[in-house]
Amino acid sequence: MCVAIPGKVIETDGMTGKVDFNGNIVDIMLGAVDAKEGDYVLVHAGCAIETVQKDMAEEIISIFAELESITK
Amino acid sequence: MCVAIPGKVIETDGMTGKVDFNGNIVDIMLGAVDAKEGDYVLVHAGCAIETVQKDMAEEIISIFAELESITK
Amino acid sequence: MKVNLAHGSGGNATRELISNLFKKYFSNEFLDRLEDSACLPPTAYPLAMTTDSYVITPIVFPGGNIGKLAVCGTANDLWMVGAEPQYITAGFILEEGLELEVLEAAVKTMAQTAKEINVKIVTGDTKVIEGSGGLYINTAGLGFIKHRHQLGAERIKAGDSIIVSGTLGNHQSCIFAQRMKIENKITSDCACLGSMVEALLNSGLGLRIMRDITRGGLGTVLNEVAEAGKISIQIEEKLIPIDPEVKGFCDILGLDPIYMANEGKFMVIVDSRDEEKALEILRKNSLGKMAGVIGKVTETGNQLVTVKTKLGGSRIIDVLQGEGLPRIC
Amino acid sequence: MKVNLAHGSGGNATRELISNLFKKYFSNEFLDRLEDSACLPPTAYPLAMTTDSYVITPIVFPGGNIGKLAVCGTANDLWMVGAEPQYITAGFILEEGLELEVLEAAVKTMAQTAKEINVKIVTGDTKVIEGSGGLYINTAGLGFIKHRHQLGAERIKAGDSIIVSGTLGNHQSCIFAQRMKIENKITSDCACLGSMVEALLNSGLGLRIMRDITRGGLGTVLNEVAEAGKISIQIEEKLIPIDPEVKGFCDILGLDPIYMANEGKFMVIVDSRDEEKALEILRKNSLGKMAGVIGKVTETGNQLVTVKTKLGGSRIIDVLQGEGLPRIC
Amino acid sequence: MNIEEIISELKAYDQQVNIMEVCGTHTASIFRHGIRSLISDKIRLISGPGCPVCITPAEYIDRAIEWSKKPDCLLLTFGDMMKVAGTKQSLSEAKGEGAKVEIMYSPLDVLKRAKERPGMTFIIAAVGFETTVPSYALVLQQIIAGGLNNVKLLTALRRVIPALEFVCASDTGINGFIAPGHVSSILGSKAYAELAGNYGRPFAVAGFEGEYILAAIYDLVKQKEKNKAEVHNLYSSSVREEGNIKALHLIDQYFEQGTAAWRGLGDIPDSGLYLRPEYREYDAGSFDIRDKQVDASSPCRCAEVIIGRINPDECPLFKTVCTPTKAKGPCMVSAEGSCGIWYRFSK
Amino acid sequence: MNIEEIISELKAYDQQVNIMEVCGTHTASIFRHGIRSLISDKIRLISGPGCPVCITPAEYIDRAIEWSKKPDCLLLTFGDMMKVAGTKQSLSEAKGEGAKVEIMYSPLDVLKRAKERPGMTFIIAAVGFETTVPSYALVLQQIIAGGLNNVKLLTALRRVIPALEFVCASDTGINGFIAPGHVSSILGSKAYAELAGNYGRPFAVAGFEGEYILAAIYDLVKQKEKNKAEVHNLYSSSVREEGNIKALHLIDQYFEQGTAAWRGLGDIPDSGLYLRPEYREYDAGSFDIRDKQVDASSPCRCAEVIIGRINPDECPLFKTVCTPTKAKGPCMVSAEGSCGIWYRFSK
Ligand code: SF4
Ligand code: SF4
Ligand SMILES: [Mg+2]
Ligand SMILES: [Mg+2]
Ligand SMILES: [Mg+2]
Ligand SMILES: [Mg+2]
Ligand SMILES: [Mg+2]
Ligand SMILES: [Mg+2]
Ligand SMILES: [Mg+2]
Ligand SMILES: [Mg+2]
Ligand SMILES: [Mg+2]
Ligand SMILES: [Mg+2]
Repeated sequence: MCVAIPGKVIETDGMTGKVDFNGNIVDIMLGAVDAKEGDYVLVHAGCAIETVQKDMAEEIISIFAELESITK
Repeated sequence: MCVAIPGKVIETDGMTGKVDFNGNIVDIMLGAVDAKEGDYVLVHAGCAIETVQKDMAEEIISIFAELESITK
Repeated sequence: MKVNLAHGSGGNATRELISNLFKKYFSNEFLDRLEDSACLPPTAYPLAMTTDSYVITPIVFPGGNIGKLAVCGTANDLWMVGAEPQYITAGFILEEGLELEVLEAAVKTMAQTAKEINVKIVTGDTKVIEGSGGLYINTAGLGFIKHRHQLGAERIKAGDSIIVSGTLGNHQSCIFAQRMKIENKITSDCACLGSMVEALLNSGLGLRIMRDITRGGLGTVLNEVAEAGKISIQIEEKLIPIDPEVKGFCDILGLDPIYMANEGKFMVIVDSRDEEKALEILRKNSLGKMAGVIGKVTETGNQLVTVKTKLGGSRIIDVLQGEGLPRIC
Repeated sequence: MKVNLAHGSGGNATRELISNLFKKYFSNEFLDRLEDSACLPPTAYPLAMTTDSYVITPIVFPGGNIGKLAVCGTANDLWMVGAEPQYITAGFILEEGLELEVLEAAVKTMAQTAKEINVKIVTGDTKVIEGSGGLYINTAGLGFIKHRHQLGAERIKAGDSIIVSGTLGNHQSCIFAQRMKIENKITSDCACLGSMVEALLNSGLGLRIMRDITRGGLGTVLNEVAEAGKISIQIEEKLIPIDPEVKGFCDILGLDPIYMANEGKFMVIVDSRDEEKALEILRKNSLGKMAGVIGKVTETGNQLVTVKTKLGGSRIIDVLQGEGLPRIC
Repeated sequence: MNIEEIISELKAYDQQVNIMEVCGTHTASIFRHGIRSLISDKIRLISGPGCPVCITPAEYIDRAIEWSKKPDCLLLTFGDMMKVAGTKQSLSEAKGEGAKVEIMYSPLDVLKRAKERPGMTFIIAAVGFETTVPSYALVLQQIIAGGLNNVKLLTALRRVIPALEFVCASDTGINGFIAPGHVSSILGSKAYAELAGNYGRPFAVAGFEGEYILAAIYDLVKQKEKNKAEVHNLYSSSVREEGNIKALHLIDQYFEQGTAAWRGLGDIPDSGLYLRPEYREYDAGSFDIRDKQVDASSPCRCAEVIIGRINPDECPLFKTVCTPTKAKGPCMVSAEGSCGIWYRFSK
Repeated sequence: MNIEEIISELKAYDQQVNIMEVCGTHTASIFRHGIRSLISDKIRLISGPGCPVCITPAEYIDRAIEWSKKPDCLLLTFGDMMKVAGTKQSLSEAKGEGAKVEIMYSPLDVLKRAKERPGMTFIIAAVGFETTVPSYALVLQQIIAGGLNNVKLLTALRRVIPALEFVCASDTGINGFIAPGHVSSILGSKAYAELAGNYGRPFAVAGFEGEYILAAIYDLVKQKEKNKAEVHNLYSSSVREEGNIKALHLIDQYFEQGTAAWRGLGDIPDSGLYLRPEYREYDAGSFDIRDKQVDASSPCRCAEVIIGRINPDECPLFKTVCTPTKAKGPCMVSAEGSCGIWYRFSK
């Protein structure tokens, strides 16, 4: 099961760091992404697998807006 | 603590055997004594340390009888 | 000092434990006689009896410890049937190597909690087993049923309102976070529900049934109630009270708050006409600030529990399957 | 099939366990409602409450199993204060890996034993912990006190007779022999003492106090009684009933029958004028064939328990020190 | 468009469409959000081979158990693997007999422990798709950096694309795929382009919220209507076209492709990832694990469930004899397995 | 004479006599049978160095703990050793921290287990006097015969005669000795002849029933009266003059004498038994164990108790701060230790 919500990097030395999920702070491997403090990351099995480029709530709104054009 | 009562050898192969203490049968090392089935043995820490030569109750009676002469 | 097998021998070490610990903290006129059984005065009320064993790891956690759980949990089960908790028995199973200080802290909390709710711990037992410092406590409770006539699954009707007394999932999130060393500020909701329950029972409102929402979570409790009352239930996902931090915790581990254990929450079914008054009573209590109506009894006969999701979809909620343990991958 | 953590989740697996096992065997009108607490009718009698946890290894032994112990032991504690056992709660702590068949056998025996003594198991709880197949059972008992006026440490007088209901040490010898794989024919004395106790209570004899002789053995019980009654006691070694096989077992391991645990023996102090009648009542019962007077209350105040040895010497008997475990070297 | 419009259009939809969601988390999300109740019965959602536990061969479990029973060896595994049957027993059963098996929450856990207990060999049960592989690569990196010689990986790592190709080639009537969310973060949305083209099937990359899934369904339905077979990335917040280059590089640095067995499906070429020769000393014997059926006579239809030929409720054992507490197949055991998810979320 | 006459004579006795019973089982028997209540207060019974646990140095416990904490090592011990303090902790405390310590009932137990678990090294905590040594010799014989290379002995084996000589030389006012019962079965009653002659002290060899002990006391009192210093064997049913030749031979075959440390007493020459050079591979490091005091500032007077200079109740800690559940010294820990026996049998 993947962690659906992104977490915020609050501490990092490049390889590992602390990631905050709504107040839950977890030690995470950060070696597979280029994330600095303040960035949001997707996490899977204790490892950040991607930095999140934009807010998901916004993205959902924009997808709906675009769906007509995408599927045309 | 030593086992104060002697047990009766009910099975032996010379090295180990079964010894019966009033109906309690225990596996015992018999390699330090020359005991055959039917013999009584003193047991300490799972090992027979001596064959018992005569009945202890009788012995007690005879000690008392002899005490006067021994201590003379 | 650590617990060893002698503490469970029944001899001197056990007696020392009893007098230095159990008698010291639990002391009351019944326990102090230290007879084979506690001898208690007669009562005219019907009786309620319950038992639970507490095996929680860690023994001490944010918001409480095993001792608090052991008293609250058993008292809560008595309150749920409209009984007033009176007496509790305490059975301790100690693993060799348990620090006596840890035991003492638990015992002290049990005594305090019992005092707060005016319950007496009247008899106990201690056993020691091999192991590595664990502590298990069983409590059995005896209550006097003063309000039984108001409660019963058979009283539930279609249209009745389902109320929960507060946010869900706090206890289990707190415990898992401790075990998995995830930092957060979630504390267990471990609490005695008596003040809320008694206020409801004394209110004259149309109450139907109460259940504390412990292991198995809301989903399991609702299914049990649906079965017992031969009714169906529909709740709304967005009405379920949940702390954002708990929500975040559940998201990390793929846990569903609907199945998570609580130790200070209950659900009550009330006549829908009384739901506002019931909420008012609950919210007046510091433990019930987040109380809310989460759904309705929809029909009788079917025994189905469904939830309307945030997107407006509908899904069936069964009892918890499996262990309710987190998986990560 | 083996127990796993899901069986303790509170969800589906727990419910299956409850309906396939606990409800199946324990079924009665109170338990079957499966509410948070069992709701029981009122009574006019004073109440007695007790609890014990059972952690015995092996779970099954010659003469019984943990389930028989769990019912007898708790019922015996109720009888000892002159109460009639009525209701029992059952808290199961299961270690992962426990064979469900082993649990079922224990539950079945609990149900049978409870039925034999007319007691109802009215509520229960199941928890699962990590481990290697262990089983721990807590029972709490509720009894109605019908004979309390006859009993009490304050009633003991100098000259009263000390009676034990049968041979000592059988239970512990049996269990240790099993653990240490010593072959013998010793069976546990595990039994419910109700028939003997009720016969005594109904006899009109001058009873003083009863205690079941469990962990800690006779030595510990006599010291407790001496303390509670502020009396001294002298017993005679040669009067203590003991099976030759048990004697042999104790000799092997350097154990003292005076400190050994029993599960179906009690001591009762009676007016010396009634000792013969009391013995007659006990011996009429199949469990009391070997009952005997073992000594006297000698004086009040001193609280010393002494034994006259076979050689005519005298030694003081304190409560059990340490673990009561065998050593061999 | 807004969500209400999409839902009402999907609800009213009257053409037959079969959509496969590849990822177990998508399957769970579909149930949790009640997506099926929001769309037409004509739109059939089929769960694909998205659970790494379900597709791990029984022989892999056997080998893990072997390690866990060796003196001074301890096996670390994600929780889901515990109850999955090997050819003789599960890890959970082995543990009951004294085997040293512990559940890990993150492969990172092992590092501290391995340092503390140099006399103990730690075996990581390394299962997963491309999403999980970077974790193992990073752990290996740290194992090597820390000079630890008491950690090994027993791998059953699988690539998603060959599995999807297997499904496409099996022609089970799938009209479009909801591409897995996090796997796509690693691989990039481009990874599906060739499949889309070769087999004429559209792909929509989606996140896990219900809205993403509805959007993806809508997208796929529309693409089908228009006979399109494009890859649409609806999750660009987290999925780049080119994927996570750094993660891909990490995978490539430590692992290489090879034939691998999928439980019930047998060998699929290039579908496995194995430690490269230069890191073989860290391998715990992962290379020759084939798929012999646990019990050929078992009527478990996991293989058909995994490739989407049937839904779990079409298996005759589903809910009757096969339940999460008494699972007959791995799909019922795992929290991500289709059968388990279907069981938990339906009654 | 009969027992009543002996008791009445001993009860009425009005001369001061100090008798040491060397064996812990005799000490226990004296209490259990209430012997002191049957004899005159003038006859003082003093407990000697008869408990193998009490005289084992703290450093031995340390070494046993070291083994029990090594990976794949398991220490087997008689129950009494568990609570005895090493310089830092007891075996029981170590076990609480995860050390692998198990209680054995017979050294024989080890053979089956060692065969079943070849990857585990079993260390036998081999303590005891000459009575126990034949057991270890026989176990070793079988270890060698069975080709087991995963069993070792950590020995703290002691000879009784040098200890008695130490007591005699310390001149603590002992007028006669009740010789240990089972040790005498091994050594033979002749073993005490030299001591009796050299130090002018009588010995009576006795069994464990109360009657034997009364007889021995009577014998020693009478010998003292008559200024005799003979060895009288009152236990000829079980003790031969020459001892158990077969057992003595066994001991001699595997063990040799050497200096050994006695807790609280320090080194006594020739008082230890060690594995012979040809069997050293089975030794777990027993040779250089000296006696550093656990805590020099401790007011524990075990050493004086052991040599009979004081009775346990003359130690200021006895029963106040030193109890079996919170023992300050080894004599209180062991079931055979004088302090423990005095505690349990008196109030
Ligand atoms: S329901 Fe069970 S048996 Fe059927 S396919 Fe799923 S896992 Fe296999
Ligand atoms: S009483 Fe305790 S402190 Fe004193 S000598 Fe005995 S063991 Fe040592
Ligand atoms: Mg009792
Ligand atoms: Mg309960
Ligand atoms: Mg409860
Ligand atoms: Mg008890
Ligand atoms: Mg444990
Ligand atoms: Mg409840
Ligand atoms: Mg009790
Ligand atoms: Mg009891
Ligand atoms: Mg419960
Ligand atoms: Mg255990």
